[in-house]
Amino acid sequence: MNERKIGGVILSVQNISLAFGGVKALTDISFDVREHEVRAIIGPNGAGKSSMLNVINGVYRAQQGQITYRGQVRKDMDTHQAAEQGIARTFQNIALFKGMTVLDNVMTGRNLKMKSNFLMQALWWGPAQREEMEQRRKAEEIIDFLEIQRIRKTPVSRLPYGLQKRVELARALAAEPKVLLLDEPMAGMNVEEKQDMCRFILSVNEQFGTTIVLIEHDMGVVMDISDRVVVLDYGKKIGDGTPDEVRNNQEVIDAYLGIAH
Amino acid sequence: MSSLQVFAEVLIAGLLTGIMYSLVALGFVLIYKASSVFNFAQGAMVFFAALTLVGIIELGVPFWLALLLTIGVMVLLGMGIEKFVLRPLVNQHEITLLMATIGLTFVIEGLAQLVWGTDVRRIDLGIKDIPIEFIADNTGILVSQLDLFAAVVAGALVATLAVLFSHTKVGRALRAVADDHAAALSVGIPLQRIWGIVWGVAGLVALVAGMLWGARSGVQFALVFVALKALPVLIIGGFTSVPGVIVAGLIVGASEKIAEFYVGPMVGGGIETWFPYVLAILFLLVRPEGLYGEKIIRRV
Amino acid sequence: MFASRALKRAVAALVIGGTLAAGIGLSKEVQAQAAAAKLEQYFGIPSFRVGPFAAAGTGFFGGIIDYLTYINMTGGVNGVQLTWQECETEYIPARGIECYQRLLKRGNQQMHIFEPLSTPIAYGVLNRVDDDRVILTQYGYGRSDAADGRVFPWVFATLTSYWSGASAMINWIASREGGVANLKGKTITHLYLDNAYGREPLPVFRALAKQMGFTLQEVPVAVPGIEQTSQWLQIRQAKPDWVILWGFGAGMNSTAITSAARINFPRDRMLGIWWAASEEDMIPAGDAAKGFFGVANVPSGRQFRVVQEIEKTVYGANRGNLQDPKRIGTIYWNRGVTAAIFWVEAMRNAQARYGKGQVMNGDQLRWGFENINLTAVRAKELGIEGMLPNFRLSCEHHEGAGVIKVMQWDGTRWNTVTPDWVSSDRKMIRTMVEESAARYAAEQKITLRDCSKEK
Amino acid sequence: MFYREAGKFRTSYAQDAQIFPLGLDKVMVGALLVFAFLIVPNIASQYWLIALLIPWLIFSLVALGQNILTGYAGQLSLGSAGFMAVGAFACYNFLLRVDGMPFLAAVALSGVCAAAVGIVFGLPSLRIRGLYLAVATLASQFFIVWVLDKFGWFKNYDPSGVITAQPIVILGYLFDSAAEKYVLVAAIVGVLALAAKNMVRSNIGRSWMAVRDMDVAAEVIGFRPMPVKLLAFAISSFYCGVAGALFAFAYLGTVEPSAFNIDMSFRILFMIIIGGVASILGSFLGAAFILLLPIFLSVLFHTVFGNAVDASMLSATELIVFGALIIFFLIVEPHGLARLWQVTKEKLRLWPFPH
Repeated sequence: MNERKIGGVILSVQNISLAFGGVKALTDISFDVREHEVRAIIGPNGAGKSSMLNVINGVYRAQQGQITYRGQVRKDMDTHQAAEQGIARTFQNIALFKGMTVLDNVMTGRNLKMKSNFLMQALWWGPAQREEMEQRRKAEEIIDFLEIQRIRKTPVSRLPYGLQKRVELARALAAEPKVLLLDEPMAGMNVEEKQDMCRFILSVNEQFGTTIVLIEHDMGVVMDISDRVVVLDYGKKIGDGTPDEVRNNQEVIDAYLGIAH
Repeated sequence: MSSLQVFAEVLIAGLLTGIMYSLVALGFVLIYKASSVFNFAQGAMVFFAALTLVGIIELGVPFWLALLLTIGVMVLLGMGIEKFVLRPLVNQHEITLLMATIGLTFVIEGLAQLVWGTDVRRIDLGIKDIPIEFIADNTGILVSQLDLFAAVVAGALVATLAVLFSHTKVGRALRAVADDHAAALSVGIPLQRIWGIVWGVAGLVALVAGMLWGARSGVQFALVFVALKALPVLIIGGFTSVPGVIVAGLIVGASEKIAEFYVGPMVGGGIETWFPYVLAILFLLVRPEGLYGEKIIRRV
Repeated sequence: MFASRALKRAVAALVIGGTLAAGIGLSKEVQAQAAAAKLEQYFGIPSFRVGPFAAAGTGFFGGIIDYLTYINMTGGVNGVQLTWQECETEYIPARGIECYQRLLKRGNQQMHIFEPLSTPIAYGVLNRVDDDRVILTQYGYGRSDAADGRVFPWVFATLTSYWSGASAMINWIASREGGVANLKGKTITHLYLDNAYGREPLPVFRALAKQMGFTLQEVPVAVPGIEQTSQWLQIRQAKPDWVILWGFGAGMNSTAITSAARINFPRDRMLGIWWAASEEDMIPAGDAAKGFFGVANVPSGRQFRVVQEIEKTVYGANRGNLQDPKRIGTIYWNRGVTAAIFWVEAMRNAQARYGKGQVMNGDQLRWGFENINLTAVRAKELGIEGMLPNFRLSCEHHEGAGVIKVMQWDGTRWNTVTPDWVSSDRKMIRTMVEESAARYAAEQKITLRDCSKEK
Repeated sequence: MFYREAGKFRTSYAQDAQIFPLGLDKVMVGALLVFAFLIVPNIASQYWLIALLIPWLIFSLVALGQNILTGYAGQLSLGSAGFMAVGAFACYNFLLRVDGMPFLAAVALSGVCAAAVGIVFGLPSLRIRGLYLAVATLASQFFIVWVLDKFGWFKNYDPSGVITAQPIVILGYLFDSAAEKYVLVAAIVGVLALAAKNMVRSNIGRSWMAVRDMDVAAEVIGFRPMPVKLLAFAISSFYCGVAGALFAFAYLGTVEPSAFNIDMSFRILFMIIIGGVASILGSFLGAAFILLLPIFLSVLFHTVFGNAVDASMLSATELIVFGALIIFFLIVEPHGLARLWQVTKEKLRLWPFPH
């Protein structure tokens, strides 16, 4: 495997504030993500972690602040732009396409690479067919990589939780993202599943050099695999730095031990 | 007649008609609220109820007794439907349940015509469908006795239902069921008994609607079409809200009459068919969940 | 659990398979039986006995079947027995066409006359009857311009067509007002079901309004017409002298009458087309219907000899088709009886020319139809005096007398108020018919039938 | 025993993506085509062609359209009959007003017209979901029929307010007999069914299903809900439009706008639910069930009880049995007839060794 080196800042959020009605989800959050690194966002429940990801790829629109992605400064992201610019993600509670097979789910990850129009597809026209097969090959690479060949043709709704999580990862990877947002990829998994998932995340990061931003509860995992960690609590940033720095940060300790604010 | 009087008359007529729509829509709401089934057969139930009532009366049974008997029949029908059609389909997709009620429509329509034949009958509630002199003399506006009566009945019905649902054990249980089936079950609410009751009540509502519509335009197959009139009311009012249905009925009734009366003649008339639906669309674009429907919050 | 599901599936498969197999198989078998039969004239009867118009269907087709039975019980047509097959259309075009095709052949027997009592279904078969050589009788409905036998050789309007009806209605109203002159300045409302049927008479009404100088208010009612509040508010504003009700189905018609009562519009200022003038249309409206005028192409009542004989012979022998014998002599039933009378009459004519006691084919029956000549004498023989007007059909003229009677509802029954038939403006209507038919022929590239070559 | 995947290895993704992977399937499909296009037209009676096969094919086509929209793209719609009406009247007017307009071109164009109308009435779907959308789409149903009914131009000012389909002529050949019309309809339906199959196994099909199953995720992965939904409406309406044109030209002949009534729209929806949502085959099975079963019931009942039982009671009983059968099948297989078929096929692959 190629020796990965952390590059410059690829994504940074500045003074992001987000509120639903009166409820403040995020207040004045700023942090950056460097190319090729594994960046973790941690924090107690309701700290606003998922909201943060949703702001990054445009599912939510922040009221204040700005997002700089690959040098481009934006008031807020547009979901589709995000996808086109190479931001992919998985969801906290699995958001697979239940009615479709594993293969089709992964294939959807390739949709932005498909150029043929619906008429050509309807006629199964040469180019359209060749394109379909081309993308199918790419999809199969990912499937092999994540070791889910066996279940290729299975409808995802029939899969166990752990596998579904993996399929969702596959779908995200199929888009060949620059930045991969993982929302609690290991939630509700047993130890073996977690180990597999860690392995996959790391090798994605190493082999494809994909920048990874992940939310995780399991401190052990976070500290093991991430290069830098942001800590959120009640929608505010209370810590940012290497795992060790964060581990020794008093505020963080308080937050996790639940000292009253 | 001054243009103001004319408008008042159109408006009142519209509002009163609207109540008649609400009455039909009410049946849909009860069932949808409890079991999230869109009961396509509601129209057929209205037809069946009215036909059964007059049928029994024709056998020489006094009105009140016939009424009681019919109530019994409708409640049984409702509970029977729940037991034999919907229970085996519990937890199926919404659209499957819808289809089941469509099958039901054929069965009920067939049954009604098999048992009572296809002769057109009339039902006499003792209230004439003619203007009330008092109002006519003083305001020059014509208001039908029957319409007023219907409005009162509908109002009373809704009020009673509201009270029942808010102050009785069954009612609380129903609201729990409406909120979350699983949760309701987990706290030991007899889901299926509740559904049975709701279908029974829906049958009752169908009977009332059938009587009032029947008194207006005869007891006959065309009664199944009144269901169509209830649909725009439903989407505006929201499939799950009893008060919503009443308000929406008023909105639809009034607006469609005003539209037909003032705009219709300019475009060749007959716009009543689609106007309520267009209105509903415009309305939904502003409030996708309807007037009183629960707000849909979609998180990821 | 799974086993049981599988089992259920198997059952399901069986059920449907069985239905289909049995369906086909049995129909074949029965056809075979029928084929064996001798000297029978076969008729197809596409009835509708369920759905919104069931009341009309049961009455009308009941009448047809009762008359056919009556003929059979009285020796048939020169010894030829009549036989028939029924088929439920539910008034749905697709079902109607299926019935047409199903009834077309039974064993070696052919259907030569088709009477669906439904404009949509008639349209559905209009383009087929030429090839199948089937007579489409359109008994009081359908395309008015089909009266031109040169363009529509296989379509008849043996009763008054809509256009003639419309013209006759205005004539009657004029007579009530004391002469056409008095129509000037009057307002007549055309309250119609908002579809092709309701719009059919508009050309006539508009022409007459221009010609006679009355104002025509056109008020459409949305299908199915069980809600007419706003329409009647409009009528109340216009204060018309007459309201012509052009509705179909007891739902719309009774609603129109009750709605009239709601605004105190006098019912004896309303005149309903024959589809809005049956007992079934009045009953639901109760007292509100008292005084309502209705057009009859065939009047109601049991006073006609043929009706009494059917009651005696057929129902006496308990072979009647009506579930409720009380409906004998009602509008729809009487209309059905007369419809069948024309079938039989055409058969007699055809047999007279092509061979007594023979089974007639389509062309022969059509000749029979085109040579129907209902004289006073003939009417007396048939026991239908006053039930049908005197008229004759021909190759060019496929429409009946184009006359109507007017009845008034007294709360329980219809009473004819015009002892004589009210006539329509034949010349004007015929011109319109021929214009319209010509346009149709041009559009469809139909070469006109040359009637001078036939006799 | 013979219906096996075992031993048939696929060496390319193209092979794997075939519609009929198994050799036996191919043979059967081939046989089916021969049967449908060579044998049926020659042996089938007028009755079978005109009364059963042609309407069945046409409604299968509409059901396909409905299934694309409702089954695959998840947009519950009740406007299909309306779009059929657009197709029928468009086709009539193209042939009437454009000299030398080829029939097939007219049919295609009428599909395009329907598609355009479909897009307009699809707009609410961008904001409205589920039953609410279904009821909202009724607006299109009523509005379209109203417009066609109201303005004489669409009917070339026919006094009876109907259109009469012009004769079908393709390359100078007149499609007049039932058999000819059947072949024409079957060909068009066949082609469009294949096209539908291709679409649902391509990216566009996945985009529909993605939006249906989890629209937010679909957006995040790069699908744009708006074009995806509107395209579904357009294509679905195109199918309805073409079917409408065939309905008028190859089946009814003379049509009034109100022939495309709400009842028809409902029946079309019934077809895909009973046949199988999101299934091409299901569209055909469903059409057969809703359209043909009542006919078979009535044939059956009339032949069994004939004149013994009062006809009115017979008709009513047919209704009851039909409704009961619908319920019965839903209870047995809530996912429609197509699933029944699929299950039997899977069984067949294992047969005779179920485990």
